[in-house]
Amino acid sequence: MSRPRIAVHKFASCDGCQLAFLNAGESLVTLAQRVDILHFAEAGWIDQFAEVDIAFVEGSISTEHDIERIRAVRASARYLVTLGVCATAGGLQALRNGVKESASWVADIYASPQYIECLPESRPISAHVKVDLEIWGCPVTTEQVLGATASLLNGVTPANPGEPVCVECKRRGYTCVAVTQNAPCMGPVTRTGCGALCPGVGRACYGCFGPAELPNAAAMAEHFEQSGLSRRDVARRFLFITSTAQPFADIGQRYKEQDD
Amino acid sequence: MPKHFLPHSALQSLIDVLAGQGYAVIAPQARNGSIVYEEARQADELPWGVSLNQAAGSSRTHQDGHSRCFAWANGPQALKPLVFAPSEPLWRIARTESGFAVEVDEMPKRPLAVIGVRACDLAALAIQDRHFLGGPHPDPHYGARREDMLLVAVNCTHPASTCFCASTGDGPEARSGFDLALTELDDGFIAQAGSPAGERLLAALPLQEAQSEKIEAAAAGVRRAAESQTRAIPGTNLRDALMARLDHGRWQEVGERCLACGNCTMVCPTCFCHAEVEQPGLDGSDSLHIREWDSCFGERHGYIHGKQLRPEISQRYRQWLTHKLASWHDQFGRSGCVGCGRCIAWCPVGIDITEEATALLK
Amino acid sequence: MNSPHVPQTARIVERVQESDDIFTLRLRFNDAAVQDSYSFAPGQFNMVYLPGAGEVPISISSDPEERTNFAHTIRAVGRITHGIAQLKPGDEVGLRGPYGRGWPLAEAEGKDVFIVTGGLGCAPVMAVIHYVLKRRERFRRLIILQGVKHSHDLIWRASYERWAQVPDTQVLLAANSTEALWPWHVGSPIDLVAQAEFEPAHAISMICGPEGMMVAAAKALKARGMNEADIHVSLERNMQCALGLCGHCQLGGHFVCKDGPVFSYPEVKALLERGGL
Amino acid sequence: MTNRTVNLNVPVLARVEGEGALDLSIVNGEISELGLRIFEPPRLFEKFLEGRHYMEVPDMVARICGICPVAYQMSAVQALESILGIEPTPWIRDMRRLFYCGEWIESHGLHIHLLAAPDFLGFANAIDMAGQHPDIVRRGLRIQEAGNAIIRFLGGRSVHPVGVRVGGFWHAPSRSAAAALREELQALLPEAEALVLWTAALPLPNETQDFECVSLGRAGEYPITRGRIVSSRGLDIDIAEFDSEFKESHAPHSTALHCHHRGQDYLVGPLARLNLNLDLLPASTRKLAQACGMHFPSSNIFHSIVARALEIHAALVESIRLLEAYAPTDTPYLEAAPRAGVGFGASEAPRGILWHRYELDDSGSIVSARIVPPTSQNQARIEADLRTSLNHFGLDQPEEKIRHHAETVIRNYDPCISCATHFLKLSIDRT
Ligand SMILES: Cc1cc2nc3c(=O)[nH]c(=O)nc-3n(C[C@H](O)[C@H](O)[C@H](O)COP(=O)(O)OP(=O)(O)OC[C@H]3O[C@@H](n4cnc5c(N)ncnc54)[C@H](O)[C@@H]3O)c2cc1C
Ligand code: SF4
Ligand code: SF4
Ligand code: SF4
Repeated sequence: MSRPRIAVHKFASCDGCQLAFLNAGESLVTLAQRVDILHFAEAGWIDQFAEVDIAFVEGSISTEHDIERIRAVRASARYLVTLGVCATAGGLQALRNGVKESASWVADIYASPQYIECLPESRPISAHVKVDLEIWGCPVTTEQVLGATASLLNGVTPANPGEPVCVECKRRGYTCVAVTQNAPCMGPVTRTGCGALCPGVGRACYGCFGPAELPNAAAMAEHFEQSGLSRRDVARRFLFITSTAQPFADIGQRYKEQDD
Repeated sequence: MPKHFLPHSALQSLIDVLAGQGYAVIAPQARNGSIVYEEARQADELPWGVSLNQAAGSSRTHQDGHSRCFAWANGPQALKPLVFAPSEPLWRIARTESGFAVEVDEMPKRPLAVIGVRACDLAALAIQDRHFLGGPHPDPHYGARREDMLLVAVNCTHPASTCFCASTGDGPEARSGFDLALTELDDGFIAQAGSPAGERLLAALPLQEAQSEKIEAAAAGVRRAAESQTRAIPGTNLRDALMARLDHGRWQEVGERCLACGNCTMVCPTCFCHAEVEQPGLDGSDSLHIREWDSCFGERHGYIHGKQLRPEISQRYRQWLTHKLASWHDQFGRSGCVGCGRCIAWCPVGIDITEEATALLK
Repeated sequence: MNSPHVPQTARIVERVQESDDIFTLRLRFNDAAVQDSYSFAPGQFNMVYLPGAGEVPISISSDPEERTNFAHTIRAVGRITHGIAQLKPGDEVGLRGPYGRGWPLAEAEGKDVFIVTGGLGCAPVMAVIHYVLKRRERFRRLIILQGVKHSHDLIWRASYERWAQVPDTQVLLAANSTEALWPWHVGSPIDLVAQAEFEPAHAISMICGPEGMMVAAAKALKARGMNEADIHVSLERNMQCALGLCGHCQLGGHFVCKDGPVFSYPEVKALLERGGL
Repeated sequence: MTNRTVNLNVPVLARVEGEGALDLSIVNGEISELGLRIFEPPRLFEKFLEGRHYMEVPDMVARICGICPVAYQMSAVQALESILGIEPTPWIRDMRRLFYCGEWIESHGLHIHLLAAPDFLGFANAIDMAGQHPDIVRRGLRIQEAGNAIIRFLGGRSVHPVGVRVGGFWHAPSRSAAAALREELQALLPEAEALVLWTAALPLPNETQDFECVSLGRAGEYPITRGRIVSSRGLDIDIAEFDSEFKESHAPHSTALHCHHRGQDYLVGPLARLNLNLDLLPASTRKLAQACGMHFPSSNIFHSIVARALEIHAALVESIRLLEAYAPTDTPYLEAAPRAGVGFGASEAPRGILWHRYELDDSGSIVSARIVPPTSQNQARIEADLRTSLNHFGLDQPEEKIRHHAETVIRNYDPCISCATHFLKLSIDRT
């Protein structure tokens, strides 16, 4: 069997998810021995549209050119994996979606806005092409990415659990910040993957891994409100890192509108 | 069993004697606004002067400066993680020329002595023992941890508002399953052995004679603890009543409040569900098979290919409650609830099993 | 050392593609002593382990008296079964088992045996069919009723045709949708219960398939006069350990992995008929 | 020869953080047009910060850049705390310095090994380089990982750390975790020394240019988390005065905002820092700087890689010192009531000065935010360097070589396109 070929593509993002590979240390060397890396610009491989078995995609789609490029990436990849919240849900930059004034923002920042090509919304990869596997997280972890890669190299679809952060929080023996501090923890409705990092340092989860499998966002929002958050603050909890992901988007919008 | 008095000042001797017998000593400690069970070497690591207020969805510790170190009910965990590990490897494989080989890690031998075990946790441990060790295929991991465990119980004198062990019949006094039982007074403990190991332990401690007033004061403390409990589970066997109410409207209603976060199952000392997960190594030469705590509120529990048997939160809550309070009787001859109240305190939205059970019986 | 907690390695000695997505693996434990001491009852299952991926519960489909190897018939549906489908003869898998309570074969002796299966529910009863056919004299009539969604899902067609020729044996096949030239019933397999020739009062039934279908079949059999206690069903629940420890397979107070997967209908009727449990 | 017409198109530059391109036109043997083109779609962070609560800022700005999130967090908390009137305790100040050292070690380690070194040794990437120099690459990965471990110690994870808050850190790690980390770093110190000597021995081009170095300084310590803005041409201002000296403009060929100092390009980053703050290096690093045979201050921009290695060493020495003195605290953070005001923050990101300005209203909401990342400050300098160094290199060289040299020059600055929120593409047009 020929060696599996992989590519890592970048769209609008902070580069942090690619670091899951670049920070993998020894495992990066192991990976490179097991597969042929055909495109991974930051690491020095450039062959954008080479046929590959697995294409990892970081970043969201926010220009016309991005749309063309992701289509070409899809066409040349057998299995397409999104890496992280930008690629999976539009990313933090999707906070501009649906904001009326966002068109003028470019002009506010850049003196010559005519040079800036930019769609009105930051959209996930799945808005444009079929995605085979979505790995959530802002950023994804090395364990997630290498675990998924290892499964794919074994010929098996990676398991992609959607259990809430709380379960992992309890496995690790962290003390619940919601119950002991009345902190507005998003853990109950956020999917695990990070290892319950925030409660682990004594703060409320802010939802950077996106919605869990069966999130009761409505009850969560109501609880936040009852425990003292203003409606605006509740809206901001849901409209943050994964603002376009359902049901966070709907609940967030509902609270935002009721606040105005 | 004869009763003795162990002054507070002798608690360090208890730790030292246990350590001298080769035990890692686990004791409650105040940490991050809660009580956790961790290894302790010094008696002053215990939560001296600490009080605990618990209500539905809320738990707060305070330093009140009183002279006791067990003047609180319980933290989110006690014995369960010590015997039923939150996550542990079952086996690993290594690829070979012809296929692969399965290897099992040797269980490290680390006898634990736990100081401060509550009656509810002893009752829960008895259930877990039966589950993990009582069947045709006893669990070697649980078994190895359980084997050399020494338990120093502390009878409860300061129940939380969430406690209801009196109504389940599991507390506040520890009646069996311990090696040593202590009841705390302002200046020390009334101590009583519950096993030969406990007797030997007592013999090695600087004990005083227990005066009858002290014995009575201790007993009164435990009695008051029972009397002061305000919550109660409505009846000790709700099996038939609940199974007859599988269509009760309350399931829907609680399903709208419940976050499906699984906290109640994680902190429940009798919940035993776990899942198995594979962690393949990147170069394909090895793979680790682990098991980890799982919850009936999670997707894996009711999933079979192409189908989620319990797609609604109300169905998952119903699964939990009917297992705990109804089908548990079929499996273990008793209710799965020992009245520790953890699922009430540690539920982020304060859903209360006693309140739900009561409402369901209406 | 044969621990119920840890898989033993076994080698694939033969692989048969039964249909587009169904295949049978014949397997033998690498350790001869394990293979020699390995025995199972029809209706029991193994945990089949694909290294690097995980385990799935799979019924043993071969004849229990075959001692040199045994078989699993598997439909590739999800992550692990798709992975297993890629294995070739000579490859290794891990196996733990056998687990669970099998079919009540002793009870069935001297009775009409009525087998109702839907989809790949036929796998766990295949061992029963082999068992009965080999000891034909101990049983009365054998009725094999098999339903599939589409005619091309039908596997073992030749076997069914052969069994239909055996005396005192009736084969009834149904498909909800079919290609041309399907000689059997078009529609629900339940429709065929009425055509079965058997003596309901002296019969035992073994049913395996989707839960809705099993409930419908049980009702139809009862309507023909069968005693509820003579109806047996094999259930499916998520299983992680197969030892009654992990809790995933609970149905009411039952652990399907150790109390089942075969249950007499009255044991599970109430829970099965309502769903969501 | 001089009339040669060449069209070079490199759509994506390799081994830079983010993606970008270069436009180069050579007419009659002269560079007629040169532009570092950055067209990564702008992510408009400054705008969506508006209206958010100040406590959300560290988690938001971290996401501007996955490679230097710590820098974004540290500049932001500094600015916000100055508005709120929070004066960090010594514990907090020390831990911020430690935290930041982690990012320097990680980012510099990554840049040296995965991005820059392959250029000087003739490899396409670090993995190819590992084929011949496995120990060098593995050492680099270990150093990078040590940086990540420091960030995790305080931040929970190394990309978008969660441990930081306005006012300090969410928690104080345990003494035993500190001791374990210190031991790990101690063991790495000899490797960091060897790394410096190794970079100094690389066949670096000799390309001396005249440029202004700008960095933070005058804080009584090698500048990392704070300081005034100083330069090799005598500048010495408070960070609040940044705007009066430095001007951002929008270059038509890119979405980048270029920054000039009084109309001139200038250099920020490791070489600028080192040139300006040699006497503040830890003694052992200073010795190493002398022993490695380089002369600092240096005006050979290719000495940046050695400066990076020296900064790794310095950051390790600093980290070990801070961890040796480590004791947990009960007050890992300070709190203050929200109040209105304007505040500035500047710190030394691995790539140079990262400047923030925020305005808060009295409820603690952000009214406006401005962020000037190091890459846009270096961009004019990179273009100026390219003009000079490509001329020195020889414009009649084969295309492939010009391209490689241009990329080497660019990579040497370790530009971070994500920070500049831009994209870089190279197309050479020779008519
Ligand atoms: C007692 C018993 C006997 C079975 N016998 C057979 C058989 O002979 N042939 C056959 O093809 N199938 C059989 N199955 C079904 C088979 O176990 C599932 O098809 C298989 O687990 C699907 O795994 P997957 O990873 O491919 O699917 P996915 O949908 O990807 O499932 C993911 C995981 O969920 C769990 N899971 C999913 N479906 C089931 C299920 N039905 N039962 C238990 N766990 C599940 C497994 O852990 C699985 O790995 C049997 C199931 C049970 C309970
Ligand atoms: S801290 Fe948050 S994640 Fe942890 S148990 Fe509490 S609510 Fe869940
Ligand atoms: S925000 Fe939530 S998901 Fe993200 S790191 Fe924190 S705990 Fe994990
Ligand atoms: S009852 Fe409470 S703790 Fe349990 S899953 Fe529901 S919300 Fe979570």
